[in-house]
Amino acid sequence: MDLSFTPEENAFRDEVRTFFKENLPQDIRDKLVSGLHPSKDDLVRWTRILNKKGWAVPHWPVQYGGAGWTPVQQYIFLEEQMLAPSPQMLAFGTSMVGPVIYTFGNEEQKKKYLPAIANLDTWWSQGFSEPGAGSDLAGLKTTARKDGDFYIVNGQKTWTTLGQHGDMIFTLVRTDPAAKKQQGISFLLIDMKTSGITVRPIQTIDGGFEVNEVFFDDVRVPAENLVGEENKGWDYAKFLLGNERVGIARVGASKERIRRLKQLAAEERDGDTPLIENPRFREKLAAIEVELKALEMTQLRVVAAERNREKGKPDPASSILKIKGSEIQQAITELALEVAGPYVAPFRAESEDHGWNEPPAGPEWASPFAPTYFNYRKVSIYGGSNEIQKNIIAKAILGL
Amino acid sequence: MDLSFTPEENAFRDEVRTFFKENLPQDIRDKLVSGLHPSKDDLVRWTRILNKKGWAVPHWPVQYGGAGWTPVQQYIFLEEQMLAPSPQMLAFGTSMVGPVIYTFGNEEQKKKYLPAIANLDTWWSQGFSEPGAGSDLAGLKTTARKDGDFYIVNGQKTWTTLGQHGDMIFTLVRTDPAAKKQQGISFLLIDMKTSGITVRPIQTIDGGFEVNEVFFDDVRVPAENLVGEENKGWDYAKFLLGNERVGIARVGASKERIRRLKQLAAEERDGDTPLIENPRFREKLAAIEVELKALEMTQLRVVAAERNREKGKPDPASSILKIKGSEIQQAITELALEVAGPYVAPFRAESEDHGWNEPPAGPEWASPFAPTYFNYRKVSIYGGSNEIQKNIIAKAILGL
Amino acid sequence: MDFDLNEEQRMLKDSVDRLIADKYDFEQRKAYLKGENGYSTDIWSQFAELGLLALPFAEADGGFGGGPVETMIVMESFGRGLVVEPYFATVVLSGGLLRHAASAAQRATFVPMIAGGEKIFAFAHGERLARYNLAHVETKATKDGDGYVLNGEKSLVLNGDSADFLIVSARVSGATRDRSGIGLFLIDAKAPGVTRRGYSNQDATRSAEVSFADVKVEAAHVLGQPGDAIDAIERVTDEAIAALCAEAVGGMAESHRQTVEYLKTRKQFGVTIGSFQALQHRAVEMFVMVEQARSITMYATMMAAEIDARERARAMSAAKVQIGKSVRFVGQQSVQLHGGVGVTYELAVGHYFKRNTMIDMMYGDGDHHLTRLSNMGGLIAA
Amino acid sequence: MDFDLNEEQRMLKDSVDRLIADKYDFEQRKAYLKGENGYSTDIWSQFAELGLLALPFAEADGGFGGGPVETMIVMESFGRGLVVEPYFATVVLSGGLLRHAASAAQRATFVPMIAGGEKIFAFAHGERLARYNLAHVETKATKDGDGYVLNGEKSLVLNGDSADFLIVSARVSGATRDRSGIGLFLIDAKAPGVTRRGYSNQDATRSAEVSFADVKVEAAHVLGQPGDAIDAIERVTDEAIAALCAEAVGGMAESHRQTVEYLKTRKQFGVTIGSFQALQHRAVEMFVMVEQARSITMYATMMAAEIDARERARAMSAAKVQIGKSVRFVGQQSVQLHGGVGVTYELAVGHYFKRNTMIDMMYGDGDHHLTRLSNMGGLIAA
Repeated sequence: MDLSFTPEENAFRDEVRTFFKENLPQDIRDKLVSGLHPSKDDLVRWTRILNKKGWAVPHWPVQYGGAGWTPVQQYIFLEEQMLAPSPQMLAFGTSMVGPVIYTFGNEEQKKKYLPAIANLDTWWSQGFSEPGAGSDLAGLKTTARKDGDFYIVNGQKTWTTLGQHGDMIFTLVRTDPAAKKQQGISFLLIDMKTSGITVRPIQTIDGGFEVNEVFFDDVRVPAENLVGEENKGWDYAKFLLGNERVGIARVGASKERIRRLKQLAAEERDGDTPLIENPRFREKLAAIEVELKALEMTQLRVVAAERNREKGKPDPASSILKIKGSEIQQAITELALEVAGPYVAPFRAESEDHGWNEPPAGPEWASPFAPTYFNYRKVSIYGGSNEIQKNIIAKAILGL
Repeated sequence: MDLSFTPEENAFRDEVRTFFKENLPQDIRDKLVSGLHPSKDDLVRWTRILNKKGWAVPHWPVQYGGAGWTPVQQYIFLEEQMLAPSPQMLAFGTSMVGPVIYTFGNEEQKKKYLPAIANLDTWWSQGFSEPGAGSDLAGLKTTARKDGDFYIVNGQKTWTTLGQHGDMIFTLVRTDPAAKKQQGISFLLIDMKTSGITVRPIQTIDGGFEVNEVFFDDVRVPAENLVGEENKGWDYAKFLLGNERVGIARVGASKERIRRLKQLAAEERDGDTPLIENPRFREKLAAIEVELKALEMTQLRVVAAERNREKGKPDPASSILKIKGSEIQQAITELALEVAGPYVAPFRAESEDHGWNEPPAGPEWASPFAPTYFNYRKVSIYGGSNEIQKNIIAKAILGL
Repeated sequence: MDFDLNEEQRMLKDSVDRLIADKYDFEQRKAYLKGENGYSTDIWSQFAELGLLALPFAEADGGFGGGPVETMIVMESFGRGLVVEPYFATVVLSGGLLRHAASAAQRATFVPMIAGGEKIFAFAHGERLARYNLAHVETKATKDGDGYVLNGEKSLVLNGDSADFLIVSARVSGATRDRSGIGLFLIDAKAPGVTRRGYSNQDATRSAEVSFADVKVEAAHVLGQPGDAIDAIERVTDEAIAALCAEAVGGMAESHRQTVEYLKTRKQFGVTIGSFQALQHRAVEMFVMVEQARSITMYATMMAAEIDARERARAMSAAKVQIGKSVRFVGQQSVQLHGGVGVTYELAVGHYFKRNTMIDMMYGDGDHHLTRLSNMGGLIAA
Repeated sequence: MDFDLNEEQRMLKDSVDRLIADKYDFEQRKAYLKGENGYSTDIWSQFAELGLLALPFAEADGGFGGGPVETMIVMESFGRGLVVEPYFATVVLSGGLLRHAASAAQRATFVPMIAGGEKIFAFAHGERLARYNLAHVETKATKDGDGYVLNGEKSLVLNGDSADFLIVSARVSGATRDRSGIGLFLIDAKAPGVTRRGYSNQDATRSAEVSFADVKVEAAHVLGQPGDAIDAIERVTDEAIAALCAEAVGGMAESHRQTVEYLKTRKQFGVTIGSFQALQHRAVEMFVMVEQARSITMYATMMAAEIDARERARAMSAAKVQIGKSVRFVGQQSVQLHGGVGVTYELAVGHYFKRNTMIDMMYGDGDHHLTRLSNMGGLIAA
């Protein structure tokens, strides 16, 4: 048992940190520090810089463009990405459909899709959730009826994050309506420019538009876009959902947010007194820092156990990462309200180009704080709500 | 809507307060201030002082010795009792079996038992819970078989508080083993000196002995000791359990404990600094005070609504009083640990006569703090655990 | 001690509740938000007709002589409706200043304008570094003949963009946070030298940044004795806190009701999600939070008329602590129990969550008041 | 970065775990508590045989050269067994002082006494008004020829009643809470002038109040340079905190395990209570608390060997904050989920609750350390 990083691991961290320092465009970094969302163009620019370096999909197998890193190295890379802070790679391609394609797809699919994911030539969206299904994912109703060399898709998907930019969407569709719930589902890749597809934005409580509804009305999808076998889609979906482990706690991102809040609290004054001198505020920060340190160690335990674990089998401990990670992220957004104080109130729409039309009321940095607090309620809901996570732990770990 | 006490109500409060000041024996008061338990003799002495004044069972109907007070007056009396602090009347007689007897008992029973309750000539115990039943009270197994003019009782009761002093015990017993769960139960009064009864103390985690197991082995009970009708005992039990409303939040007792903690925290020093000057400690106290103030208002709302409510029908809002009241009581015992600091550790058995054999390690007042913290875990368990209370509210108020 | 409403209060409650039920559902409200100043002048007229705008003023001033209980009744109903009309700025804040700081002659001039629904008033008090310190006033009032001249900047002035009149706090003497030396000045919002920049808030209310460059105030429009205004400002703020608590309770109760309703209808895994015990208990914990908030609001309401400023302050801090705790829990859990749809703009629960979050942050959030209360020695004497 | 135990660590863990499983169940423990000094000398000998008493000492001193990870392994197992033998006082505290403050000659004399299980040591440091300030030393050490004379009172001396030797902190110069001016003095517990009054603690461990009246210390028994002891005291305390965290994790994990077991077997309303979702989720929340405590304990263990005292202190405060939170929740809920029987003396969960409560209160509870950590700037630099 050796709980410190090896010299090699520390050297690797330095290498990554230096690369980020030298190559991450300053305008993108500034935007993320301010708590704003990177634009599509920002993501494309940064992904291509990383891809040139060979770091766009480091966790993939080497033959498909992976970096051949250990789990600890992958963890360090992810952590540094959040600390920079740099945008994270578009997960729908790199962590979701990519691994499904290289694991279950055919050679043609691999050749066609994988390089385009790594270079973000293709923007992938996720078409899993449906209205009325929620955490009961397998209750999906979208159908795909075989018609010669095509599937005819009808139905509706929802919560499609950033679907407005989507080139392709990977979907779960019901190909055998007679089969039981989890059976009869297939995994289908659909070009979003196909006729019959309508994308409608859903406005969220923060006023933003990051999720969408996607409607399918007699959409003709080439049969070659089926991944793996027909009616085996649920297995691929489980594989996909179990894949997201290490990043889910977002420890690095929370560290970066705390650092930022401390900086702002040292600058922002209550009369003549910097906010950071308020002991109660400092203690609330420290309480979150402790939780976060414990979570970081929990995460490292999961990462270190990776090599002893059966490939593709999700670690139930990842549910802890989800629960605590989301609680901490939300607690930080709540504390941010306190830094802004009365200046949480003014609302400023975050427009496409991240500029604003009118001068701010109060400090400019305060504007995203309330919207982020509102918006981040989602993190304990999506990807299986925290209540579902508790059900999973109760069953899988405690045997209740 | 007039949210302040009337002048008459305030005058009544003064009268009660003055009486307590002038008549509560100082040794009893001191014991309660120190967080120690009153002895049997203390309770008897104090009850008889009150009974002489006509205040031992003020909430009873006037013809049985009640004081004819309004619900608000009863509330004020109870509050002053806790603030004094004085011992509370032994609930098993005055609030439990007493009301059952004057509501459902026959004239002979009323004459025989009620005056003896008011004067604490008879010490009553409660025989409801059984091992293995817990919150599922109706799952009781103790049987009473009719044999001429007697019932033959066999079985076991548990959690009989202060049963070691008991002269009489009121019990729920199964008189019809064939009937469904809640039916076939009778309400039987049993003399604890009858042969076949064994009382065995249960030691609690604080080291004390306030609860007991009571074993019944072919105990012969005169049939005249049956209250009301045979097999209707469950109705009387529900009436009894629904009776305990106003006192359950123990707002006055919590106020008195906070006052005491503030006093001690002003005296106890950390080096040269009184503990009360620690801002974090003060804020934790204030947070509890706010909860308690809200609970006090909630309680007053319940008291004021009393007159609009059907007699004997429990107010579901009393579940709020139970939940919040117990949370607050427990939070205060937790904060008391902080006042004692390292001096929570030494253990001193609270002996029968409340004296100790050896000199204290550290401040004498600190000794009961840890035991009380441990012991008070019971307040969210007994009388229907807080989980059960939540089930009740979910069903009765929210309709879930 | 009597928690029942009397006959007039019952009638008031019935009429406000009916107005909100009939005219202020979530869809109707969307239309009102598109009004010129972000609210409906038609609804404002109906408030006037119902007498709501005259409610807290003395009968001698043309009002109905309502007290904190009457304001509580109105604000709780407004909370359920997510009312965006400038009642709080005009009637509670500005009206309160007129009641506590203005002369009879001034009241005779201005109260009817409010009571009749003709004019909107706003209280221009907050400043950039004030945070929650009510004595933080840098804006200067300089003697100028019989009157004064104002110079400075006010921030986060609620309904400052649509107000016809502004009551401005300004310093006639002393340093920025001195309690003495503050005056109150009533000006026409379109007076020369006044610049306003309006904007939306998170909760669909509107505010303005307002600056004053040599703005003249005539002697007749100086409220009270310049220099002594802090007492009136604190008193009005305490009344305002009690009113906001009531609004928060209305919003929470409705958000909770809608959430319980959702639990009863929404199905997942083949059953209504309200059958899951963990969610039932959550709904109960929300209920307890709402009821505790309601209780402390009654306490704040009772104490809003208290003359002893320190006792009043303790009560208001206590109320803000409980309200802060309650709105966070109830708001967050209303969204959580709705799942994905809870985060969408189309559902009301998100809007209750936002409005109540803003109420929590007004005049200091719960933790701010916890510190303040503990520094005043708490509620219970040792 | 490697969380797996190496071969020796695995063997250590196996042997300690086996000893606890075989010899230290809840019933056996009851008998040990009746031993002369409140523990079993037989078990103590078995600790010696297993090498546990020699574990943290350098091989040169006759030890096994174990570090914080080895201590963590032992203490976690002891936590599961609710071990009452004076390992913490003798090996962790006194042994730590010998390691960090004693000369080679002193170590040669005293380490074998500990390692062989022959002598019990206690650290007499706390005083009545010290609370959690390690520099609070009023007890005086006055120069007397080559040696010193001790006068003063020590309080809450863990295992001070049964100890053969006491290591006493005493002031050679400066005021009561000065960091400099403290020395460490090793004395025979039965030396003339030493008075001890032993008593039980809430968790069945024992302590003593100890007073010193002109107690002579020979020069050879002065540890280190008198006046500089605070660094060693802090270092040993930090190691002690890491050890206690591990003990708490062992106790919590076992308390949680027994509670989950109870949920699976106890029936109410015709079903096992573990089928109620609210209780399932509670059990999960306890699990998360245990795992977070385990994680922070690993962090504290890693940092226990850190030389930079300030960084080490941050880590220990962080650990105490998390442990405090976790032990309260896990202890309280273990009792709550057991219902009535959870409050009885006969069940183990109550005893885990009590022991872990005492661990929380040792060296400052979670809130004390939260303030301390926040005053040190927290864990993350701005």
